[in-house]
Amino acid sequence: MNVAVEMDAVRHGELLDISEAGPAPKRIIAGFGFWIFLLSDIVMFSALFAAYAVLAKASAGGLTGGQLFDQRNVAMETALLLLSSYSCGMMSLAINSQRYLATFLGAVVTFLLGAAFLALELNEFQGMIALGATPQRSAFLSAFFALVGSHGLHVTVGLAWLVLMMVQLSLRGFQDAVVRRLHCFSLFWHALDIIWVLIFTVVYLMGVLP
Amino acid sequence: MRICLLALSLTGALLLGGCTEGVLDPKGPIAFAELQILINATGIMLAIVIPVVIATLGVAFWFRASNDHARYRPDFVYSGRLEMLVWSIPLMTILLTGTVAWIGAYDLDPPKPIASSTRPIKVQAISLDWKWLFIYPELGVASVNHLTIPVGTPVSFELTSSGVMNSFFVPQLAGQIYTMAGMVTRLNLRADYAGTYRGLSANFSGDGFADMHFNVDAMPSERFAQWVSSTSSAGLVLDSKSYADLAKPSAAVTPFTYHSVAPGLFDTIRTTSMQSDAALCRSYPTSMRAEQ
Amino acid sequence: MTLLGKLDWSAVPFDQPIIMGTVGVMIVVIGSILSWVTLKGYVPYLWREWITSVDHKRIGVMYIVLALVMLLRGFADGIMMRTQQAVAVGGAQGYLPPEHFDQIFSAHGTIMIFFVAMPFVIGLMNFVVPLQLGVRDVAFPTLNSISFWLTASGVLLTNMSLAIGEFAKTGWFAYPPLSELQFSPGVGVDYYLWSLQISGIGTLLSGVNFVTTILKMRAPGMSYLRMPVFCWTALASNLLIVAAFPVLTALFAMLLLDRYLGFHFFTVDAGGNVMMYVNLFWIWGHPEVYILVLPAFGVYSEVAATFSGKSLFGYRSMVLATMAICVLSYTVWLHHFFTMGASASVNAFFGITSMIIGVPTGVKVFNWLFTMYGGRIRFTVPVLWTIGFMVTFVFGGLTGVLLALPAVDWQVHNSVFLVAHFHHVIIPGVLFGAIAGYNYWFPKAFGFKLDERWGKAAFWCWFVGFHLAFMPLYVTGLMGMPRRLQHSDVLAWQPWLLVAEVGAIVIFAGIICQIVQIVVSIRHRAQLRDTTGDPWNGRTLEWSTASPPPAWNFAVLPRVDGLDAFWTHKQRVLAKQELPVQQHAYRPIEVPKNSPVGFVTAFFTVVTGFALIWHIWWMAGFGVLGAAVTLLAFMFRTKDEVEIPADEVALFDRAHPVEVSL
Amino acid sequence: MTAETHWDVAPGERPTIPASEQETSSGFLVYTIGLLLAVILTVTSFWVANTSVIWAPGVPAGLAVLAIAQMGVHLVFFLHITTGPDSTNNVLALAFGVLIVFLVLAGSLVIMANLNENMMGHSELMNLQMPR
Repeated sequence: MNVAVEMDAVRHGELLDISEAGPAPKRIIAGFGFWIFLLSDIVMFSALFAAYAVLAKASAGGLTGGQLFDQRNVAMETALLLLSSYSCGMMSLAINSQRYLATFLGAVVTFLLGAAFLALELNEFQGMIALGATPQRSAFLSAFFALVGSHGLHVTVGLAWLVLMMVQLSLRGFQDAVVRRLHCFSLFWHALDIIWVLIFTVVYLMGVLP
Repeated sequence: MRICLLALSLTGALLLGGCTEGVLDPKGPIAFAELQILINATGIMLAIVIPVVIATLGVAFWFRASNDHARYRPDFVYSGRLEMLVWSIPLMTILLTGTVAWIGAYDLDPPKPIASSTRPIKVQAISLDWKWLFIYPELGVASVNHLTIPVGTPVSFELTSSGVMNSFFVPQLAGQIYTMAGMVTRLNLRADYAGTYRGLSANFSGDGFADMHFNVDAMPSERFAQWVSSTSSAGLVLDSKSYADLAKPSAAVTPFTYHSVAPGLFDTIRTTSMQSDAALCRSYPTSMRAEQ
Repeated sequence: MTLLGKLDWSAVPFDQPIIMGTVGVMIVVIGSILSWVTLKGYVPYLWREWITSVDHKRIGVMYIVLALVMLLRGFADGIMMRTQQAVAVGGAQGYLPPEHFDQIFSAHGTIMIFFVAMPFVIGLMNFVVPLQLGVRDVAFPTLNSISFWLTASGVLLTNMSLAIGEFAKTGWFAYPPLSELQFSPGVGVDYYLWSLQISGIGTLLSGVNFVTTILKMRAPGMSYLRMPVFCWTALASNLLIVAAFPVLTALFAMLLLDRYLGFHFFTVDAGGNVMMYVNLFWIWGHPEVYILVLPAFGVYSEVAATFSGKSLFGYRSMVLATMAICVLSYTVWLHHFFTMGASASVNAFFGITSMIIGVPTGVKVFNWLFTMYGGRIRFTVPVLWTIGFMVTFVFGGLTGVLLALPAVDWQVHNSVFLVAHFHHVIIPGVLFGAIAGYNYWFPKAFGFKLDERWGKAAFWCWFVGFHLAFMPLYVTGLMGMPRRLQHSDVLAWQPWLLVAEVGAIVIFAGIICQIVQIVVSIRHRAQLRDTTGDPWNGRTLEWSTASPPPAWNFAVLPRVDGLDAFWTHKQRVLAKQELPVQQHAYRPIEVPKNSPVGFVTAFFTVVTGFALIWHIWWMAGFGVLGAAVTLLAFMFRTKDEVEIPADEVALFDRAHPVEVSL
Repeated sequence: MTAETHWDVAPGERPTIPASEQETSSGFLVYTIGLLLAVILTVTSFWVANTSVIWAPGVPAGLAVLAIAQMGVHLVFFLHITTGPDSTNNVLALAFGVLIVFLVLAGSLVIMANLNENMMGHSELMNLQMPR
């Protein structure tokens, strides 16, 4: 004889341990998923860092880091990115309390600072290329442009994303999906700052040590 | 059934090993030690693996659902003692083989010179597309696709590549080592018996790879001295110009020799390969399809 | 001319009868399938129910179909290689010239790893994990669809290389400098790099998706130590995907920069470092082995427990072993290049870490053994594959420990001994597991079982064929035969190679049996029908819903209060000998809405990849723009979910009671 | 499924959930402290790299420590990763990521240094032996 079985349903309102509480709300799932994605992105950067560290001395008779890097420029880039991280934090606070104007202000400041960073970086690249220090010149320069360039690429993507989010925000307001994406954006932006800390330490500061 | 198969292939291997070349028929101390380690480790592992296989088949057979004599014990899902056992058996095995790995890695390290009363003979090996060049820097001769060495004398190799990565391998004498452009790897071996052994590239290097093998002639010292003198008396000269000719891709090259070698050629080859594509300046045959 | 970059009619190998024949057959087969589908009017159905589906079960099934199709392609490559090596001995050159043979072994390795093993295990995880966790879908359903279609794009590009241009002639790991522009000026390496880059991104996203799903979405009450072992292995596997695939992405990006923009990462000149490629490749490559094998271990655990009628022996030990393998697998990669000249201390260190992985693996074998001990084993097809795996895999492990000994590795590295070893672990370890899982979960996916007789025949063919095909390679490997040899002059190898050839033919018989099995099963589906939803007397939650499960998986999320949730629940019902009285209060369920975004993005990705391979820059720009617009449109979509009304849920649920025999 | 069962935060969220007004001011404080600390650490990094006060071989170590400290500051003050029980998963994921990054970097550097050292040609070996 066959008997139908049904699993017990959830009894609502039970206090459970966190690991037994059932599926997490969408906000947490999205944030955590993006967190995992960021970690994978950081692992990708670690491969680029490893390549840079291994090839840092392989300048093949071309210009070396000590000859190319301008610390004042790097300090300015660092300051811009750090401040943009701060303004991004201000923006998240504004989002949490759902203040339109403050959110937009934060976004604009973040965008401008990020764009200024990018401009400085491109200017630096251009100067290097003008000196003949192209990525085709040596393995060291290949690794440098790939590493710093992919950080720059991430910043560019971040800026485009920010613009997109402002469009969505003005069209949709503080909808759940929009807030989730803004939240992921701020995670992304702060993570880029962390990678930059490593870049200026490993590439620009350690790279010029004798 | 599968044990039968394995046993069959193993005995087959051993039978054949008696009469064929290869890892199973070592002719020098390094290859001999490596084979011993292989056999010992296999023995250690088989002592665990065979009982496990028998137990698996036995348990599966006895506890088949149709066997009424087997006791059904659905609650047998944990036993601390057994857990201890299942963790410690592999741990012990690995402890043993791990020690062997450690000692073997040091003792048989390819760059490690072989202790011997005779002075080692130096050979510089260069992998080209798709042939081998062997330079005897102290003797001033060189040969292509053929290696001649004296029996009982350690041979100390320096190896590099003209471009693509290859692997220098004489299974009956010693394990293999990669050859890479711009880099120098080192390998030591000794042949204890006269004979002709097969050498080859083990790492795939392009269309002509299948023909990148060569014979190693291990001969008594007197005959080796004879070979050196006859080689150095006639033949071609190996300098940077004739090297450039040799370096052009070609496959299945018949062995030949050079009676004199430009000094420092090996280092030149190693360093020029690092400089630029222009220095290499090689017309590379692309695939037949790409050419059309 | 410049409008089409490097592409012109000479890219099609009209002069190669073998390739043109294959391409012809492929065109006929694909063409007839497409026209049959169109004529029968199935296109809207396929579009609605499969192509745009974001249902994890549908996506899982599509992954597995993809893997099975590519298994045929990969196997064809394999048997061609075996035949070539068996005949091209002595002076003979065989029937495959080097430039064709080189493509075949590169394609064989690439396809088997990336497009058979990966989609197969990812497909199983897709289908099973949310069901076992007792939830309604994965964390990001649309992303899941994108992942699948990106993998399919990679597959498509690889197969296009057959007809247009060529595939890599560098082996499946494409070591530079051979894979650099200087030595491989053709498009083969570009096909390799772009198809793997695209499918690799798909895999990475799928890894992110599953880690999130398993860590953040489980049925109420399912704490970590109540998760089925398959979910644990899936977690470990996906953590490794997240940790390893970015390295591959970065590595291929570097090689692409070298090839396209003249960078010098791995070139011989200008300071490039070839060894860095080898190093980074295996940082990805070794975890990859465990990405594949861990889910298969999970399948074996489920099968062993279910068909022995017992819980898994030493569950906590198994979990510990799984996670230990997950971390350890990231510390052993140097054993792939003991022969590159690292010093003794480094070689010894990595030799020992490699062996240490043998410990948790050994523990698993013992635990499966003790799971069967005291059980009531039903010898179904999945069990045969499991036992076949256990008795074969231990020998593969044995040769693995041999290869972890640097002193032995120097003698057998790059030889067919190595080839025999990794087939010895990957075929029983991964493929047997995947096929066991396919037989085990098939009734859940389609509501009818697979034919047992043909399944058993397939198993025996595979099992015997595998040993015939690979044991001889150990022998020839020890006789000094290197891998990837287009022809050889050593006559002593030939008898063994002929035996291996026979083995490959027996495996082919096994594949035929599997094709017959599926055809016969579909024809006899009425007799094989399973109406209970629980055909095997299962233990985990996937068996507690109907077969095939509805889009929402569970009408009401199950409440878990222990390991083997469904089994304990059934025991309780049986003990009480009473019919369930509980009536659910059904609620409307929101399920993710279908979305063409995955398919459309993948279409543009293929366009981009193809354009980049052939240097057709305008087309690449068009492809990137298309993909970007698609994703943008998706971002502005207003409605992500559709609501299934409570009535419909209740209706389905009452019509499909899960039953248990008293 | 009710609110109190979920002691779980998404990465980047503030772990505690006080009233929103309070949160803004305390959040502002947290970000500002973070910014200050980051500025101090950055300035120190640049100073360490350029000063002659510090024993030269110790400089890279000093820079590395400062970088790690600054990454910690970013994680705690900007990304709000804390050790609280509510963000266990986030921290564990981060720890796994850090482990992998460490293995990739340290492993590659050790292996590549070892290989390069073993495979230098004659000329470079001689250069090393000659007094500089």
